[in-house]
Amino acid sequence: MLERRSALESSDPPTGGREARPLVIGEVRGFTLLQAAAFVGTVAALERAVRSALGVELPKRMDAPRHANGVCVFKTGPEAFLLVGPDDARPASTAQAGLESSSNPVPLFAEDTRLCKVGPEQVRPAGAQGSWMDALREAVPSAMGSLTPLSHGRTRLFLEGTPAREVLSTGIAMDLHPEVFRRDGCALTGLEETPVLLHRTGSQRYELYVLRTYAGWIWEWLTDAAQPFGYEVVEKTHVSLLAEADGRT
Amino acid sequence: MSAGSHRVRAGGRIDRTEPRAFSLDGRRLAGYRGDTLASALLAAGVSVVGRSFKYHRPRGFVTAGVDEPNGLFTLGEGGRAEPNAQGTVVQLTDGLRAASQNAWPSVRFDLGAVNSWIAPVLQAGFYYKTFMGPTRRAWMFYERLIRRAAGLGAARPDPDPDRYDTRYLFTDVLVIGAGPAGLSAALAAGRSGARVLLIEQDGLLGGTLLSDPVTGQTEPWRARLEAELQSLPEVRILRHTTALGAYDGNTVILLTRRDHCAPDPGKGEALQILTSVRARAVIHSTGATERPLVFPDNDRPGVMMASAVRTYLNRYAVACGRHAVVLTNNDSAYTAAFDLAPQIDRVTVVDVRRAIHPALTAKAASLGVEVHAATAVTGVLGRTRVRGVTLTPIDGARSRPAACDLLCVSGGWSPVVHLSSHGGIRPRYQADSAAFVPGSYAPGHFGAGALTGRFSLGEAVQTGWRSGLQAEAECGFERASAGPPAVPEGAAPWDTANHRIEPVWALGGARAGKAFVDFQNDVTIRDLTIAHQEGYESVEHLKRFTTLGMGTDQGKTSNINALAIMAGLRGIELPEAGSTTFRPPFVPARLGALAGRHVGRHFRPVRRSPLHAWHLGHGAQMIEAGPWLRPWYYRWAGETVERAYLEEMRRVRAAVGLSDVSTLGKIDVQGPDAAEFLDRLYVNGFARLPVGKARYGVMLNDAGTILDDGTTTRLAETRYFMTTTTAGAGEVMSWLEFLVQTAWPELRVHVSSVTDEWAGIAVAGPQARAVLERALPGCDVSNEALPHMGCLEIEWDRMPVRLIRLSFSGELAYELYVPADYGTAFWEHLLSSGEPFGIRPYGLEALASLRIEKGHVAGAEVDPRLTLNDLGLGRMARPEKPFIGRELAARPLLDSPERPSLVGLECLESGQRLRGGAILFAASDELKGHGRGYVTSVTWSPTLGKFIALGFYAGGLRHAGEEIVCAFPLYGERVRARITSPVFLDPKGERLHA
Amino acid sequence: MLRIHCPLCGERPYTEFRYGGDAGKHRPVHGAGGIEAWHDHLFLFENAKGPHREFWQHVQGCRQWLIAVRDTATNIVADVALARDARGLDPQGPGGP
Amino acid sequence: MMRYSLPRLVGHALRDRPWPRAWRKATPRSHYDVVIVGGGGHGLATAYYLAANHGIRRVAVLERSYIGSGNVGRNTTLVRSNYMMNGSTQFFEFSLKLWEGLSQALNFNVMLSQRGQIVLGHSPAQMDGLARRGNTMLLNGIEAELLDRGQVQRLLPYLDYSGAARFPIAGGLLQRRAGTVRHDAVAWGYARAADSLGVDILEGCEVSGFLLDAGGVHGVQTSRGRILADRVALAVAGHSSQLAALAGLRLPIESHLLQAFVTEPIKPFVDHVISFGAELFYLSQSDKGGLVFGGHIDGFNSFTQRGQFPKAQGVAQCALALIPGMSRLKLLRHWAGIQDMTPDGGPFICRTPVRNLYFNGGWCYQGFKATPAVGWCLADTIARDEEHPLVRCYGLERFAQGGASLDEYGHGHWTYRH
Repeated sequence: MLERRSALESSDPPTGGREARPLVIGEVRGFTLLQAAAFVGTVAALERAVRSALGVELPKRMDAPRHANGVCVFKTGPEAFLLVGPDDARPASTAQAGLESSSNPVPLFAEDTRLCKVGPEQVRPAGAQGSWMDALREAVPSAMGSLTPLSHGRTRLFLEGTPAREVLSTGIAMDLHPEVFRRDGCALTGLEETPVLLHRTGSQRYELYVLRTYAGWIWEWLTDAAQPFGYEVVEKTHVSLLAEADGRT
Repeated sequence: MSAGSHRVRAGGRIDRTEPRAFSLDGRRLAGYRGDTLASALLAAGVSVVGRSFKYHRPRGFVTAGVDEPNGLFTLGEGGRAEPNAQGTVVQLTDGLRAASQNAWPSVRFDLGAVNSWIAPVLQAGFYYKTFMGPTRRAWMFYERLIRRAAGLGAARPDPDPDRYDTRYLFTDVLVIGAGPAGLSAALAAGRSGARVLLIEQDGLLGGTLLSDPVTGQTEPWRARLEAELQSLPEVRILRHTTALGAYDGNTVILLTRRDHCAPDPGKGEALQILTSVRARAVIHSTGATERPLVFPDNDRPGVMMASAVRTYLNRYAVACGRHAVVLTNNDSAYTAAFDLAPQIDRVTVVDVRRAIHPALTAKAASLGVEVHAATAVTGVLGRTRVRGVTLTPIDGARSRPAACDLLCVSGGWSPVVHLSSHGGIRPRYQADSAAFVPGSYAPGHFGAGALTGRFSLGEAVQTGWRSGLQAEAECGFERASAGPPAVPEGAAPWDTANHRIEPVWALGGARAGKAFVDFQNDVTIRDLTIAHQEGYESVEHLKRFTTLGMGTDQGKTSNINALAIMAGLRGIELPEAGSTTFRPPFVPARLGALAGRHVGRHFRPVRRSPLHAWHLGHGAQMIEAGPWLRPWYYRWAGETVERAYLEEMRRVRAAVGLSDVSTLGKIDVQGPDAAEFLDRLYVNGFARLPVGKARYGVMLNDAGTILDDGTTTRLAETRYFMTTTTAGAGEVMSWLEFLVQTAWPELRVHVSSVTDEWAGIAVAGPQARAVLERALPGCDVSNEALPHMGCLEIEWDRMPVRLIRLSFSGELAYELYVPADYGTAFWEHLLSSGEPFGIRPYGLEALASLRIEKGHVAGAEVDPRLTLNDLGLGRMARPEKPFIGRELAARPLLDSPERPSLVGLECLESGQRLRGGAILFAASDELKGHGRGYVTSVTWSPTLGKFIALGFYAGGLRHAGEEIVCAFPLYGERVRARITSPVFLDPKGERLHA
Repeated sequence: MLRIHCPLCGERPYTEFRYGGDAGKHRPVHGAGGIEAWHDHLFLFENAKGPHREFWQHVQGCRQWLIAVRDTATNIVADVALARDARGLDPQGPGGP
Repeated sequence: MMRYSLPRLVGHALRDRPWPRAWRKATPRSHYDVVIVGGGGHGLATAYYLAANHGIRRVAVLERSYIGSGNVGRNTTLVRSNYMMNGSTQFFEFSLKLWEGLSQALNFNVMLSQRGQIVLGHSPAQMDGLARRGNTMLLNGIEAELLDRGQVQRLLPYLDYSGAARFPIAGGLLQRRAGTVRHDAVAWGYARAADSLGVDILEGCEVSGFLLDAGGVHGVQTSRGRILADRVALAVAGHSSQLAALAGLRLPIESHLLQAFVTEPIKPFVDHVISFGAELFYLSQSDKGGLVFGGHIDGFNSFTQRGQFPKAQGVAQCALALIPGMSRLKLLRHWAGIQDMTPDGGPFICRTPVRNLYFNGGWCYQGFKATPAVGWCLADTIARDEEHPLVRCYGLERFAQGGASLDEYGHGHWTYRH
């Protein structure tokens, strides 16, 4: 199986700054991210579909996600949502999201079961079954809305520790006072010139979903901003999202 | 005088247990912790600290704060050398090295002072009237001399080793200035629980209270307020922090200086931090600064502001002289006289007013201070140090000299209205205090203390408290229960709201000697008179003509005096003369602080392809392409780009190569109306594109000129995969969103950027199919299964792959898209699969050259000034189908067949080359003017063995076969070339259909 | 610094947005309107000194195109709405793009 | 007019004699041959050339505030003629030639400093673009030199040639005759010279309307009363739309803010005008010693004359990307001017649909350097009631016709991107 590589593989500066290292910075790996969007007038249908497929509600507000069954849903537009869930076991099929698909996967090339044609004829892939993304695909027909996989397009970073808020405030022009940007709060905003989704997953822990192609630059920028406080880089780990969002501080 | 000879034995806020060694121009000196550079120099008896801008007159310190016009130094050395630092605000640190400026050989003996001899010629605006001959370029000669004489400190080219940070803060209430009004306001707001940010440019809180004796009545009050503020959890205090400017949206920009603690940039410590504060309410408690009086030779070292002398005495324990004359037009200067009297030999007050409050004269008498009422100082004796003054009674009696070594001046107080005026609000003149005060306040802004033109301590505390309550109400907080802090008992009788000022601006007549209005820029009363005579009367003309207020102090001490004097000359009232425009920053701010960490490689964000690390590890020379870094060429093919790209091209043409095309913009278009959407967008049709097919498309903007191009593939009935140019991706994405959201909301279509989601790899060359067959065993990539412009979506090794057969190089070629995390592994897989066929990576330069051979437009040709016809693509448009830009593309002059349009060019001369940017002429043309066209892209074609180019030529391919001239006069070159089809290679497309 | 209240995301500095120009004009119906209609739409501006109806896209947020009413003499933003709401689905609706 | 000269300056100094006013404090007459609305550089130059070139001396310049209070007094003072698009190349060269004799013509030192401008290129493609520009200049009789990286480094040793540079310097295009001018002197010099030829300069005179009838315009209503005129010209950049609207015209113009910046004065450091290639950014050092620089417009319509601070930060970042040592220099002032932006970045000098009403505006970034040529050509256009040959491409109708592109930046017709 091909190896997945992090966007940060070429930018891995050492732990730095002062001797005291109150801040931990790292990348969260191993999650699946999917954009689901309804058309004007089909939001209610999409909501029902998501609820029945995943058992999670769509958030009404932009500043707080909803969670259930291991899936966290952020609202990103009037009818658009980002769903973050556990790694979908090498989901096949990124390509296929949003298609009305038949329920019987048919290997197209019998001599190599690793290969399936999934395009024009909309044939189901062989590999992935029973994943939450597939469940959603089943539930959302193209007239109801669109599904766009973005797991590879976003890099998920986290900062944890007392200075986390101050480090973020060097680049994010939002009020991050704990009474204003509350725990489990989220926002789409800018980190300097790049767009980010900021999620406060603990009292002193923040996660940032950044565009993958900017991830290296943002990593360098964040670790540089963290220097005056002292920080430590933890091994890039596969952390379950909701364990974080549900409570660790 | 020996070092430290002016230091008073006890008192002050300096810490005598912590000496600080520093140097001025190499001379070693000492001061204490708590000193400023200025107080330490004054303590050491240094009187001349600078030379003026124009006449190079010796100058000493005038003030004790940010309004200092004279005492400017270059601090530090090498990469840390900072010119034009005000000695009055520089914290004294151990090892500080200061150098004086604008003088040669030294500030005490400066040859530039010869300018004083010809001063009458160097009057205001003299340079507009001369230096115009003998030749037209004569100014270039004079300018060199003038430039050398001008300027203050020197800049150095060394990079700055220091670090600067920026940050954003949010607060309910921002209090600017921690004088008595600010402390009171912060407390009122803070007690309610509001988030308060109190900023103070000084290192200590208290403002003018810090100039009171430490043992005086106000100190316990000051300390108590400071302590309570520090105990409130939502009150944040920033010291050494100056508000530079007030901007839209209740944003105030702050600069925090940490130069007193020598930060270590290696540990990420910033020298300065720039903070952008958004406050729901802003309290301006910026205080007031004392202003000088204008009289002959009022710039001599030893002429100082009365309040500054008092500050040096009480805060820094420095007596600026032994025998002081205090010249005033108001009560406030008496405090200085009374504080000085017990500490020095003799104090005399010279008061221009006739009536003086009896309490003052009584107190003066008790301290042995002589008071001369209705008297002015009309001259100063001494050149590098005051030796005496000329006293002239107002009623015209005879003048007489009086000896002294210090002249303390008070011409009244000017509220610091800068910040409250940044919002465009003009200050208004308040006659009873002879001061400009804020004309009004922006919504959510409040004023307090001396800023309001009310100068007593009691009023400061009261107005501060009131504004604090107003601010907290603005933010919706409950009013705190306790009342304002009690004002210290026994306020002096002269502590009145307006100091009983009698506005007098200039003494001693307009013509006698040099009476300075602006010290730093050497503007005298006489200059103002000349400006008036010549008609430069409006405030702005006056400033620009005389350079008044244009120095590093921005006229903090000079503006009002100048306005008043000009009003007098014009015979109008002061308010009629208007006021100057106050522009940020309030004090000069380092550009480093503005730039923050956006310097060097952080200057602008870098975008990296998912394959970036591989390129770096495999000999790629990278090149900037907009925000992206892309492989320019690879070292396997050569050490220089000139050699490498040819080798890479050869490999593609003869065997197979692969290149990273991840930077292309990628947009996912989904929805039942996706086809209709694309049909409206592109000039050509996409609705009837079969599923599994790709098509090249061009889109125009509303004006009918080129917006972008790219290939769009139909993945399903309701889903397309669009690619855009690398440079156009962001613009196109916003444009599609604009159309979907505002113009055609009835269409059920979604557009999503998936540029970051997919890695893109092009495999090109005669062996491309063989590589894929080996890389994707079992996948039928035969010409039948996957013809040119066909698309397969497959899954390989449980990873989705989009395989689109299309060619930019003209060879048999494919673009493969895989999820970005797999990009590198899949690229490596393709490389190893292609090894038997000699596959090698190729970079941007080869990519560009391959497409030139094939005549594909890109880069310089996809020019938003051009039309579809200009690119030779007019036939793509389906005019029966409405598309964006169709109407305006038909504007008469855009349709002209004589517009330059795309052609190919081949070089007809061996040993010569074509160059991008050459201008094209017909063979018979005179080489003059704009020519008939120009060259956009050039390459040596290893396939054809000659230089070929793409360019635009009037009439385009109607001239195919003609011999023309490519002129490159920058290099003195003219080269013959022939116009050809832009498709140099395989015009029938046999290779790409193979 | 100018701040804009995005109806979805809240108040943000203008640097999170892309300016889109005059929104006080009707965009001609797609495929209809001749050179003159498109010329007037694209090239002629009221350029008001005072309240100005204009497009902004929240590019670092919800990516929605908004219509703001901003006083160009004071930079005070009086009102902001999603462009599609401000316009309604009726292309001839008031203040359509 | 009393001539200015060194002997006279010395004489005045020795005898302490007062100078006469540079221009009279005129009172409005009831009728003029030509009324020019706008007492900036363009309006004053037009008045001067009407009198000097065409003998039309019954001319009034109406200025709402004081003369030179608009963009002529708040720009970064650059003059150059390195324009590539046909239509602009010759016009700006004509302007530069007029600059070269202006101090002598006006007997007022405008301090033209031809220190040379270098436009930097940071990629091979950008260097090709600069080559096209330079070749076009040479073929139009304008000097230009293409510099490689080494040549740039010899001329400008203080730029960032280190590996840390985000956008490395590939080379540059040098125009040696380009440079700077003392901006206020331009307004004052033209005013004084025009005044001496009989032109009335009316400060504090705001136009509130036009006197219109079927025959066109025949005067203006002002804060100082009605003034009749045979011909009226508008030169009020920043408020072009507002004035034109009074005459019933809608223009292809939006008003945007452009900020400018100056550091505190330092000894001679930068001896050229430098333009960054990675972003729009330009810098020079004033004779007084301040580094003067600017960048892009703020990016949205505004009349506030207050810039946005993030733009100032962006510009400071450009400054440091170019000259890292500037980090230690201090910003003294930044300010904003209102400028007319047009869809193609080109200006207008033309007649209008209203008879006897002439328009000059839409100058985007280039109004200051154009001042003498604007005055010359607009005066000619007014005097002959027909566009001067150099400005025929600067008509209001060009967008309807799809006329010659003037878009130097290659942005296409996207107003907000200029």
